[in-house]
Amino acid sequence: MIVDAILSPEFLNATLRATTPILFATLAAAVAAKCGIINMALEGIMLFSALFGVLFSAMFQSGILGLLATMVMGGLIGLLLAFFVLKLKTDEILAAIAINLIANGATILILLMLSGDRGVSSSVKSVPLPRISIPVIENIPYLGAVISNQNVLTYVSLIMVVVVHIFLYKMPLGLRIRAVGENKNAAESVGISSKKIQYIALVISGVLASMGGFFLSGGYMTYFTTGMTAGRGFIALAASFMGGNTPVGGFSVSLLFGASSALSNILQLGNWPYEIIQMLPYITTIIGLAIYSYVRMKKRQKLSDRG
Amino acid sequence: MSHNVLEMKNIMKIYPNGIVAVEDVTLELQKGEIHALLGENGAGKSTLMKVLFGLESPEQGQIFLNGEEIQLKSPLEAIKKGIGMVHQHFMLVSSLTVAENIVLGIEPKKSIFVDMNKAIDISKELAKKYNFDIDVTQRVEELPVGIKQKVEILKALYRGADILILDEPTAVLTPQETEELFVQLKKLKELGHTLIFISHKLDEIKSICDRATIMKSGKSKGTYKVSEISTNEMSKLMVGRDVVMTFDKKPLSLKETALKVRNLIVEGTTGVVRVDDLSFDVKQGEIFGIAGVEGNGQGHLVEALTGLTKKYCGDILIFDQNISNKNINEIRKLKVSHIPEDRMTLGCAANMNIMDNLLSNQYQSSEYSGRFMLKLKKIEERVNKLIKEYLIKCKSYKQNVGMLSGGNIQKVVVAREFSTEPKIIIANQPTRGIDVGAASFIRQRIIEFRDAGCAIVLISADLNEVFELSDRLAVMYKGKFSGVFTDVKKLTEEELGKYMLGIKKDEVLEGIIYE
Amino acid sequence: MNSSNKFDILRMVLAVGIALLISFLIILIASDEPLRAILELLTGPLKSTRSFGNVIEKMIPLIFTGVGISIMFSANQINLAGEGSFHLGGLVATYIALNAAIPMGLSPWVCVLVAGFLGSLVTAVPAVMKIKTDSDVLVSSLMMNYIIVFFANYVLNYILRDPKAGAVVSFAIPAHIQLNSIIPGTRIHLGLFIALAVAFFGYVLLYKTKIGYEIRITGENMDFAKYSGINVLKVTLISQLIGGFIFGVGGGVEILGMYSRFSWTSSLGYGWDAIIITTLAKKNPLYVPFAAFFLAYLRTGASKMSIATNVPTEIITVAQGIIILLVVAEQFLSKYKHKMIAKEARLSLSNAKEAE
Amino acid sequence: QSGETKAEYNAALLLNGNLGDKSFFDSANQGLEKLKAELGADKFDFKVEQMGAKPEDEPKWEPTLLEYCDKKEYDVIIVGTWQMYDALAKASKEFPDQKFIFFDETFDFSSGEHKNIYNVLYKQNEVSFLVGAAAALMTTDGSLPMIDPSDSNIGFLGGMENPIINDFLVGYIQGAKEVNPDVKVKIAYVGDFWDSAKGKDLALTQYQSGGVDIGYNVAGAAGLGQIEAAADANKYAFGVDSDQAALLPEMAEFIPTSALKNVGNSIIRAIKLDLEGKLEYGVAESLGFSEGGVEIVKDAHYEKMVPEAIRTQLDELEQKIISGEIVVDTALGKSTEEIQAIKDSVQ
Ligand SMILES: Nc1ncnc2c1ncn2[C@@H]1O[C@H](COP(=O)(O)OP(=O)(O)OP(=O)(O)O)[C@@H](O)[C@H]1O
Ligand SMILES: Nc1ncnc2c1ncn2[C@@H]1O[C@H](COP(=O)(O)OP(=O)(O)OP(=O)(O)O)[C@@H](O)[C@H]1O
Ligand SMILES: [Mg+2]
Ligand SMILES: [Mg+2]
Repeated sequence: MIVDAILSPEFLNATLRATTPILFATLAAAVAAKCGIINMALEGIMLFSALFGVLFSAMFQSGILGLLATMVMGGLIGLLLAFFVLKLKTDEILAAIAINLIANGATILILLMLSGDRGVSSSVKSVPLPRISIPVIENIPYLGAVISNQNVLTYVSLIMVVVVHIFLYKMPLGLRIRAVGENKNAAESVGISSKKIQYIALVISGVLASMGGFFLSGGYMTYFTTGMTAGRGFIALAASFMGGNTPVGGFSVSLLFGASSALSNILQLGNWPYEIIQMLPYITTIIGLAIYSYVRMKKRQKLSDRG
Repeated sequence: MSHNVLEMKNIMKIYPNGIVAVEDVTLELQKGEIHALLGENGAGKSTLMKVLFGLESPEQGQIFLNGEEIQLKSPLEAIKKGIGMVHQHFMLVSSLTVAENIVLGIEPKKSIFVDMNKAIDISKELAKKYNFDIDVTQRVEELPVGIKQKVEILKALYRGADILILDEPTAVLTPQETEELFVQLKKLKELGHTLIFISHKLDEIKSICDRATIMKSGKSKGTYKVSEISTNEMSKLMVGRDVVMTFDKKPLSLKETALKVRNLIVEGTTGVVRVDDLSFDVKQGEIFGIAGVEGNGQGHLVEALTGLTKKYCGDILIFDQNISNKNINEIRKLKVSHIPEDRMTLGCAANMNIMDNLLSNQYQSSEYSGRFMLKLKKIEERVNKLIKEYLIKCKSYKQNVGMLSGGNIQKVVVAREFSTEPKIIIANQPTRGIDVGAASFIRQRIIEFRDAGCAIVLISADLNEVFELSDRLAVMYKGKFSGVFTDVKKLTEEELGKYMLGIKKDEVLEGIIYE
Repeated sequence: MNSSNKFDILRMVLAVGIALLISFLIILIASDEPLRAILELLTGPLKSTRSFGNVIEKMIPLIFTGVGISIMFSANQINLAGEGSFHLGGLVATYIALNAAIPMGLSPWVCVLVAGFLGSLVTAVPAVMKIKTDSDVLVSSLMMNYIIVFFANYVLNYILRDPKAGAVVSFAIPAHIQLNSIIPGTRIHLGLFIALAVAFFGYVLLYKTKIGYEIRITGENMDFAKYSGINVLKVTLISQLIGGFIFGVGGGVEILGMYSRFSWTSSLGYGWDAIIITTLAKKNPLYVPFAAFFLAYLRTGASKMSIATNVPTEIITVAQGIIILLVVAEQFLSKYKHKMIAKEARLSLSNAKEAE
Repeated sequence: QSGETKAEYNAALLLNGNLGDKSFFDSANQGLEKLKAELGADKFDFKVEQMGAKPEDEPKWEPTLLEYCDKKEYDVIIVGTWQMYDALAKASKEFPDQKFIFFDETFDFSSGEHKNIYNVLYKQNEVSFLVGAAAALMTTDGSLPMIDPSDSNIGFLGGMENPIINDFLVGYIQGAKEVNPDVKVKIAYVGDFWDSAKGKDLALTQYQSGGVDIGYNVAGAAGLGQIEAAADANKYAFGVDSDQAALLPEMAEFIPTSALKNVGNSIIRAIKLDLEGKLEYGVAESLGFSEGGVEIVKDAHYEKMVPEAIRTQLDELEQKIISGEIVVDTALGKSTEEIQAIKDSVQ
């Protein structure tokens, strides 16, 4: 029965769903990593965005406007991180930890002030983004059930993989981001301001992460609950790292993560110890990380032997 | 008569650490010439060029381009004015392709995208125009250094460089690659570009340059037509000593052989042979000087001797023990001390205090620690003693080393390395970038150790130093010894300059090995 | 004390001040009786023995984690798996307390020691992965924490769980194994002394022993350490083993001191707290108890405030974040630092002249 | 509200969790709100303290409780659940003059002390029995719009494996088997009581891959995920602890009814008795169907959603429980293996 469940289109459908928030954050991590900065504040940015997504969409009574406002806010947090890291020379990890901490406290604080409870924002009447079915694809037997009837943002996240890929690899700014991340001096020797580029990259990273946060409370769920990001920002960091900090690589790893998380849900149908099943995605990540790093290390050694 | 495209007048540059790198230098470039800039290591050549490329702002002086005064605050401005620079160290993004590196920052666009095809076409055309044989779609990390050098040049040319600065472009090239580069530089000249060419190799300068400006200790020694000056005269101007300091040295008294090197071959990270089949001996009681222009393999030799690299073949014996399987700690236990070339990266931990920095090679000795604990009282005594003995200027040993001046940091390093009763000292550029007082203090110490029977290998690009200190002197050129002199006093500067610059080379090296 | 140290302290005080000021502003907006709230925040913990006891008992786990992370950070190893070590330490201490027959007086000590050893295994995983496969320690240690929590849940549910209890908790830990309260009317337990001893031990280790010296030198400049003949791989591994050990002991002590049953079913966040502490303590274990006291005081004050008024405690979480941001911002007030140094230099110059 | 208490009778509700779960704690809070509205703020007032449910919040539960006792401002302090037991026992001993209401867990009065605690319990297994029966009946009823009658799979989403949650489960399984011995129950646990996204994922998996078309959530805030999942998948989900169909009107069409533990009502009742000086402290009361401690919501919405035949059958079952003809099994005191056996019986 479990095998049936895994082969069913619903499994892939669930996989895509679980992948979406991680994917956004993974893309965010990749853009930041490409400019040479580890953005560990993704978790905090997503958490803020999950809350503000609800608040903004309730304020505008529009999911789209809510999303746009949230993206602006995500960009602002990215800017804040950049300001501390680039201008005030704060250690990027510690700055991110501080932002995450502030997100933890501030989201509860704001929720409490607005709705009187610490747990859920369901008293705020927000407008989530809808799920949509795609006319033609919907009717293709298997594929239709996998791809169709997902949330708008799931499609957006898939499109974003392409967009970020094109951005990083086909557009001038992306080229500069990659150059700065790899060799600051080289970039500066041709007159590029590396700081400016890093500022821009972190803002973009913040915007992408905020879309992941918005999805949690305004797409997948229809309200905010405290701590609802549940470590997805950190997982995304791992996914991006394992994907070689490329959008496509990051996508495949987040898909793997989404799949193992969907699988852990399916395995619960089989009445197995759920604690062990819940470990699956993390064990997958840690083993994957070891293998990936090992291969990369060997490759580097070879390169320096030969080169 | 051709007119001056560029004039740098009375340029002075003082670094924040107080070093006067360039002192009142004037440089005039004529249109379409290849202008050599030569001088010893540390003469200020790179600094002068960085000023010209807008990377460093001068304390004083003016720059005129085609007779008009210009201000260069950033590389971007220099690029806009048609000045390009190929740096002493590569400035390339390895994972990008050649074409991407070339267009970086001023990419050709198709709507909002980089027009990659156009970038490739441009790069190809550029390469073709200047006769460079490069596959522009390859990633830079896959290229040999010779090609990388060419990419650097293309980068500058793409930015419309009329004046192209080449800071030691041949330092990393093989003779064939150098030949090829020269063909292309000549072509550039034909096309009307003006080139500044920095090199330590006089034959190179002879073969392609029109005029040469010689620098020495931050000052200009004049500009000469290359055809009217002999290599001997050039090398004399370059290396001529300014102050002759003399040190009291006891007569040489050699003891056992401390260091025995046989057929040593060391490869660099890029796979190029850096030390090429060297054999030599050093005995206790002598200073074995190794002179040479930087980048001729001295660094790699030191790495092998001190255990920092194990990528070598041949034998290194320290008191008859082969060290190929010994780690750094075990080598140090054989009483080997090492003054590293770069005090900030290898020689100290800038954010730790003087005591911690003076301790790193001694904390394991039973005098200063037990099984687990450090004997802090004893250590403190020792540290205070060393601070006094080596005249380290500081408030107390609790001060972080990074807060000290360069000379005092070097004294900390030297004090540490000399305080372990070493039997062998590998001193690599022990007085680089520090003031005269501190330098002569350190040199005096080195002599005291020699007199006390220590074997010393002194690697230095500073001719004053090797002349004054060495009992025996070898000159390193392209990974080999080009000459060995057992009677240093008889050696003239011109002679040494010729060996250093590869003008002269001895096939048979007498006195390098003790039988 | 030189000017730079003086400046660092000044900057820390200012950072804390600014963070509190921002919190006060929020309180001013959020509360209809802001003055009472602020007063309660600042003096609440002092109002009774029990309140002050709350500060001290909160401080205990913070000391352990602060010291543990300080040792790892001193070697420049950003290993965050201490969180997992702490969690596992609590689990293991409970397991031993419930299952092993150990002589009476020894029991808590044995529990805590074994907790430490297993705790060091947790931080060792990312450390060994780094050495063997060059995996990023930050990423692997974060993943490790999740695995430990689920593992602990499994053990709790299938091995330690008391079916008669109305929640997912272990059987009750026998009273003689628990760490007793040492001050009547409070829950301050024996763990306080262990914690202070660990802080002192950490200080001695880092600043008075050979391995501590190696740890610091490796953390400050790994190339210099290598050049000096130090086996840096060994040193980084040891620092993480010791760090994990202390986290593990901390988890054990916390369970035996503050809980009567193991009930941790999700991450407790002590790993993050540890980073606040080590930032405030500048990685020096000797300052860790002070930083821990500060944080514990602030948090106790916050909960007093929320009980007395309707101002939520989360304000203090936000303040903590701001404190970290400002304390670690190198350029924060750097202009002032420059001036201070210049002034001092001029002063010493004129002094020197006078002396002549 | 202010820290100074002004009303004639003041209560403090200390939650070892947070408001907003739309179930258990909200129900207690609503009871007090209702009472305040009924009696007026000058007669009755209360303060709610949300102490948080995460493990790191745990060490502050006891100090907070003691702190409230210390203040001596509250006529009664209300706490609930097993996790507050030890702290309450300590507080009641240390402050013999302070009155407490303790809900949803048995307090052991055998020592003769603790004469200041009134203990109220709910028979969640009884109400779950009825829900289980309803689910098993509905899942094979082809007349319902969102049901696939060909199989008889029903779902259960728990927050965590703990005795109270299992008590719900045991009653649910027994009720389902009572009306359909072949019923299959898909069981999943979120792992906590707040990750509603995870709850939704699990429930969606049950609905979409497990053949479940009707579920029951007992997972606090995380359980809201099951209701969302039902709405997404066009399936049914029973609510719990509060009338979730009424609380979530936009999703009401997927919630046939909710199982209620009338925490709020029981507190109202207790405080009213106390106001009259008639509340007996030092005893425990267990409230089942007959005492109004538990119920399923039977309003117009329920009648619309659940076919009459099924409703009739449920009423009969309820009567049998009240009369004692049916004894509903309880998970309290059962070992993990025994619980597992019960679960295995419906796989
Ligand atoms: N960034 C810097 N900060 C401080 N001092 C510097 C810096 N760069 C160079 N110097 C010092 O300035 C002096 C001149 O250095 P410069 O690099 O210009 O010499 P160079 O002639 O290019 O030598 P080489 O032939 O070795 O490249 C040296 O003493 C050097 O140590
Ligand atoms: N980063 C720093 N922060 C604070 N003070 C510093 C710093 N670097 C240097 N100093 C102080 O500034 C003074 C001058 O330093 P500098 O390196 O310019 O010395 P110097 O004149 O070049 O001496 P030397 O020839 O020994 O290198 C020294 O007294 C030193 O203590
Ligand atoms: Mg140079
Ligand atoms: Mg200096």
